[in-house]
Amino acid sequence: MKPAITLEGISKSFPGVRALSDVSLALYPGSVTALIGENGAGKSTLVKILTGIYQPDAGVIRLADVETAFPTALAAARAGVTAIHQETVLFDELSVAENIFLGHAPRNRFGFIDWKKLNADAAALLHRAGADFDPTIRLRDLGIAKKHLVAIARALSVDARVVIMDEPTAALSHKEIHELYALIERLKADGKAILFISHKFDEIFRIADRYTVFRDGTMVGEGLIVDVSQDDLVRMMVGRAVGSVYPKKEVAIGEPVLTVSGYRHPTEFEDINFELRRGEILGFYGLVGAGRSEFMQSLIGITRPSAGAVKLDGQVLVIRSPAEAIRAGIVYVPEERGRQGAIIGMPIFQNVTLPSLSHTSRSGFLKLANEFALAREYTSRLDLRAASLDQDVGTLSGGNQQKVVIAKWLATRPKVIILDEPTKGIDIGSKAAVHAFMSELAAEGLSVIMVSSEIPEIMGMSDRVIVMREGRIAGRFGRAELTAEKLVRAAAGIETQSNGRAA
Amino acid sequence: MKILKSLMVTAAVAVALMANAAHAENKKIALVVKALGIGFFEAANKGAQEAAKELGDVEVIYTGPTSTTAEGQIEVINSLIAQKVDAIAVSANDTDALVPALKKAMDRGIKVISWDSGVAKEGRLMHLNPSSSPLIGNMIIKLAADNLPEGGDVAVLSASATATNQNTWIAEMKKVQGNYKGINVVTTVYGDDLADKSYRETQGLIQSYPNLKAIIAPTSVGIVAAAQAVTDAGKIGQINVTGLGLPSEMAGHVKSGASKSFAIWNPIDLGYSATMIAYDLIGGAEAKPGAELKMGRMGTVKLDDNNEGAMADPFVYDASNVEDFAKIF
Amino acid sequence: MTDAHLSPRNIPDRLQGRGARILKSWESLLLVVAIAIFLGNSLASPYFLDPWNLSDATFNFTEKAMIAFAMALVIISGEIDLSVASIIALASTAMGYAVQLGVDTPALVAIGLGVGLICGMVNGLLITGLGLPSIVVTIGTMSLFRGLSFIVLGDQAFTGYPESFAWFGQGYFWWVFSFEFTLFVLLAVIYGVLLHKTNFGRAVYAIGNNQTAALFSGVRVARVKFILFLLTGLMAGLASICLTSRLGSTRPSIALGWELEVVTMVVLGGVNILGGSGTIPGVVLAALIMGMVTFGFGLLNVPGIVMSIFIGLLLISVIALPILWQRARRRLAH
Amino acid sequence: MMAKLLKNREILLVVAIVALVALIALRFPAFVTPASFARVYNDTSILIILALGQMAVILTRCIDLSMAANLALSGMVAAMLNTAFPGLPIPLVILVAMALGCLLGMINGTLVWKLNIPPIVVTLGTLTIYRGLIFLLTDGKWINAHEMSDAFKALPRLGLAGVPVLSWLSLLMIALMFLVMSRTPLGRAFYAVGGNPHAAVYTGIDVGRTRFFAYCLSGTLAGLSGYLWVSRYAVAYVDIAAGFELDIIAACVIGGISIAGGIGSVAGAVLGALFLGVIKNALPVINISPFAQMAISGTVIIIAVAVNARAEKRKGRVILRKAEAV
Repeated sequence: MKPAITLEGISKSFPGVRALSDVSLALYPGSVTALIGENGAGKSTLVKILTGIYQPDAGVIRLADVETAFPTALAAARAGVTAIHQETVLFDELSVAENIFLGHAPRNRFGFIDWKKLNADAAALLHRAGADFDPTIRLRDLGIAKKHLVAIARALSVDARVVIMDEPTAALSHKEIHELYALIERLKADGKAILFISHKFDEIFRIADRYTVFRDGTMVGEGLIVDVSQDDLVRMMVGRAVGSVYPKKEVAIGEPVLTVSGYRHPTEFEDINFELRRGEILGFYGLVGAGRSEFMQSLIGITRPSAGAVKLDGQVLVIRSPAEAIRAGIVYVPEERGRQGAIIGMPIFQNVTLPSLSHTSRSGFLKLANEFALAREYTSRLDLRAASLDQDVGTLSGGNQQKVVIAKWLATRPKVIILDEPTKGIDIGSKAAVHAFMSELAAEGLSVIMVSSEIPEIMGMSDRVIVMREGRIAGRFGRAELTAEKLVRAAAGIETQSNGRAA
Repeated sequence: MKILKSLMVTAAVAVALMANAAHAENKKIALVVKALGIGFFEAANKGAQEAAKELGDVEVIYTGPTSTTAEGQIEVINSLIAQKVDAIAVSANDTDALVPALKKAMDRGIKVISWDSGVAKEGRLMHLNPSSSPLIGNMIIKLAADNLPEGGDVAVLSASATATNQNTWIAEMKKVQGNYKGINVVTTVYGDDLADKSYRETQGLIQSYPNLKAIIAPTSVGIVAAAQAVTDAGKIGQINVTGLGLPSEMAGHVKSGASKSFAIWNPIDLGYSATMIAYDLIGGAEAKPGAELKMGRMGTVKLDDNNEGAMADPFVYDASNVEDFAKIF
Repeated sequence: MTDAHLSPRNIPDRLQGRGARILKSWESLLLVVAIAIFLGNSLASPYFLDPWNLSDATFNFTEKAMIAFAMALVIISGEIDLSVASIIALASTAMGYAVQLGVDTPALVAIGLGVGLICGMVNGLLITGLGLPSIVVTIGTMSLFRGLSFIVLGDQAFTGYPESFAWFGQGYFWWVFSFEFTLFVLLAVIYGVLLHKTNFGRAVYAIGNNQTAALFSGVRVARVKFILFLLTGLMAGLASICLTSRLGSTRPSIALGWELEVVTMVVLGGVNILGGSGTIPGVVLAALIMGMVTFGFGLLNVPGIVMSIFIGLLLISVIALPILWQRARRRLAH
Repeated sequence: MMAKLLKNREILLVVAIVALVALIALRFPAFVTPASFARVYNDTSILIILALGQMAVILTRCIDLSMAANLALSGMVAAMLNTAFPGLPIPLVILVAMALGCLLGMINGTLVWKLNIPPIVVTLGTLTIYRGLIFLLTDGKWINAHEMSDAFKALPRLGLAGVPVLSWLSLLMIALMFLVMSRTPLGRAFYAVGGNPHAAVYTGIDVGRTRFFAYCLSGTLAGLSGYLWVSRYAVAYVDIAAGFELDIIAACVIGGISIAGGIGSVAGAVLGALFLGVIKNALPVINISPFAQMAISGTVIIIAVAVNARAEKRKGRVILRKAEAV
């Protein structure tokens, strides 16, 4: 079989960084190729080269044996290479149809956009993607899952030969992921070549036909999925065998530290009751959009609950802002690192000390020496890799940024730490460091709430698990009785439960 | 460091280009106007230069802000003080706001007079009115009344509400209003000496007062804009625009009939006289009530109790003579 | 992105020494520009190097600079306040009104500062309370505040300020050092310490770089921003006292167009208009540069508008030149 | 139904304008005549044209503070051209003004596109530079009515079917802009670039170049307005339309164009400008002191922002099923 597209000897450098060196890749029609690699391995750079956003420094792109180049994103799209990105890269203010056809709208004979044809074509494409809704409505009125379908319809609109899916399931629920699998099968049947990027091995083994592994900007292995095991792939990715991934220590669980009762919000959650004990790691599992983050954010005063009470160490607390939560000893490490966590543009040490300034300063005046000391203490405990403490956080890799973000909140010496998807989007090495540290914290008597959508992480790290569904608590499980099937049943609701396999 | 070097060079060259050698032995008289570029003041500058030539040892610095603000004039005056000019003759944008700066000038030995638009008494040695205010006040309403034998509604379009001279003239006009039977002054609006604003204000007048017969605009900017607005509204013949204007700017409107007549004093003479008076003061003449100061070919001016003096009577222009004067100013 | 090769557990505090950091900073570039202009002025006009003349020249920028300090903080926090000049007008109008009622100097000062604070509070409430974008809100309050002055004053002026009030704009603290210039120096120090040496200043930077993350980190974003708008209001009130005292009269058109000059001063001082970075020394230097350019050109009787071209070019070129320079260097390196 | 209608910014604005006119009519019925409306529209025409240009720029998350200065410079050059060569056909003069406006817009656009300087800084700088250039060009001298040729002054006033050419021109610009915004890829790119610049890149849209074109458009319209302004008021000098840039932005804000980019419409810009125009024209008529005008437009701007912000406010995710049903 001839490849639909091949990349040969592709190299790309940025000032100070060699992102890709001499990389080759072939994508075959009617086949799904999984692209695997740690963060920073060069996957995103490759996608950007394939879609014409970056130009390679060296190497050739062949489209069905013809050497070609993609000087612009439009050129790549015209050549039939299209991508569905990690974040939905769409336009809230434009209509569904326009989102699908932006950049290549049908024109009438005067060269003006032909709205009638545009809407009709869009409806047809949506139908193909398995979505039948009105293409004239504005995108902002759609939910996240439907937006994703629009993105897929957009990919179909360019009559693609090559479809790139960059972590397409990251924002999807269990049910939607299965719909996506069905769509991928259909695309395969249509003879499209698919490049599938994912961190989730179960997913890769479920739908991919071939694999390519990247490490540090080079290609380290490729072949057919049927020929490899999960361990092989992990070894190729990290360049070494990974032992026990979840270093959970057994810890004596102490007295209740945090008690939440009757928490409710008009639209986001209700009936949230639980208690958290000293030294405990409490997992919060649920599908994306189950209301876990929303609840956690109300706990630290970002949004206000309409009813409910919190007791910390037996004292009733009223928390109106994160500042008050931090003072009380409850900290929240948010899910969106770039938007809510790290302050890009400020040095590492200032990021770390921001919530603890009242401790490092004297009567409102900064004490830089204290700040450096505090920052050094916590960044070294988390094994941060950086050139200096006054380096801009934005120059660090995702995993190291996450370490800075966690260090920031730990430096406040909290009683309760809430970690929202603490390992999302970071490489395996950093993941292990975060997990080890979490376990160490619990052993020191800190109480941890860990919000996660990854079943292995939940099962590997939690002493107890609370499952949320549609804003309510849908199940509680102790470590002993925990199974993946129970989690999925509770998270998905019994009636929509499939075969109990973890997604 | 290359950028820095080039920046430095650029700055130095730019500054050096602006420099021109000043003759230290000459007397420096600064003619500060409300804003640069206004035809009336350009004409006054002509007169000042004429006076300088006549006197021989005088250098006239013609300057002013680019828009009619008091703050701009203060900056200009501060830099004139720093240059140690011998005299400042100013047409003020604001009666009061310039006083502190001008006082400082006088403290440093600079002779300060105001002309055209005056400053408060404590901020100057004397003030030269282009003409006596009562005469002007009477003149502008007379121009309107002469063309309205049966009387009717008349509106005033002034410059900025803060302009001293305008307010004085309008006040004087209202004093003698009773002498003109049937003339009914309905309102005063302000065009800020901006052509577009004056135009819009005139439009508002035409709208609000359907029986309006005449618009009095004692400002050279306002009278042109008002005439234009009247022309555009198709009201030529119904509304007569009059007041104070420059022949060169008004010739077309007189021809079209939008303005039957208007008045002005000669701005060239005004600039000439102000320069001459300043020179006289530098020479040691004292400005006090009753004193007579020399104005070269314009004769002398006698100061009243407020240390003010008037130059000459305004002169009326109409279709018979406007073309001839349009060539001059 | 390749930070993995760096050795762990031994991260130095800083990579560059203090000297290198200062040398590479925006402020040193500005300092060179300032010195160049100073030298250029001295060469171009014999009147420039005169203590009294230089002292007079400071009035060109001191009032604007007072506001610029507070404005710098607002802009670093990612907001902007375009209503400052109108606050000057309204505060001046209020003081003028009070003078007509026979109020004495200390009360006038209190009124000026109070009106400034109230205006700042209105801005702050609209922006932090209702969550509206500051650029539009302050375009609105810009018209509103000055509009109120126009309603009160119309074509009138308030004059007759007491003799003692004149000291703020015309008095000298010591020798050639005017009250205004002394205040400018004092405020430069206060704002420098506030921005660079306190927790509050750190919070301002954090908000400007990433408002959401700052909120999550326990920074009281709304409160800090509210205080910043109060401060600009207060500074505008202070500038109003100085300017009113210097002019000895109040018109509704007082300080017209100053908002853009203040913003220019701040941006020229190296403050990122998008928020997140900038320093007070930079703003001080920018104020001196603008003051010297105005004065130097004035001495040569160059009209003010020509100097504004110069400032406009300076504004764009000081930002554009480093970018072009870097590009040229990169091209040469290839 | 009513609630949905009220959510629509443009309809809300129409309602507000009608209410305003009704209020004025109570005190001055003569304001509500076709002739009076035509006059108000004609008087607002230039503001409308400028607001259309500003809209394009604001849609792409930029701002053009130099529009009024551009207008003044282009207008001055048109006037100088006319005085120097009175025989030059007026359409040619207009073309020169528009070309110059476009060139000045291109300078803004290039600085924003190629050097990545924040738009507010660029246009703050060029605002003073462009105005300064007029001074350098003219030494601050005015060009007055009598120096301009009659044809130069007559064009905007010329009646066509009882409506002045000025009004016709603004109607033409509205129609053209409507076509550009809704029926051309460029118009849609303005929305995309402002709505989500990051995503626009993936769509194959060059963000910088789109912004550049937005500035060209605003510059060209400013150039056209320059001629119209100068010929209508029959005067050209350094300070014409000084401070008008804020009126233009105010018109856009009132018209519901989001300063954060990506949201707004031609109808909004036109209605926003008309709203200001009605206020400006009505105040002298209903005998409210013209001094109150500034305070009123300030208040209107603040109200408009508050109303628009409410409409734009993102609601939190609806997670609870029972809440979704409500």
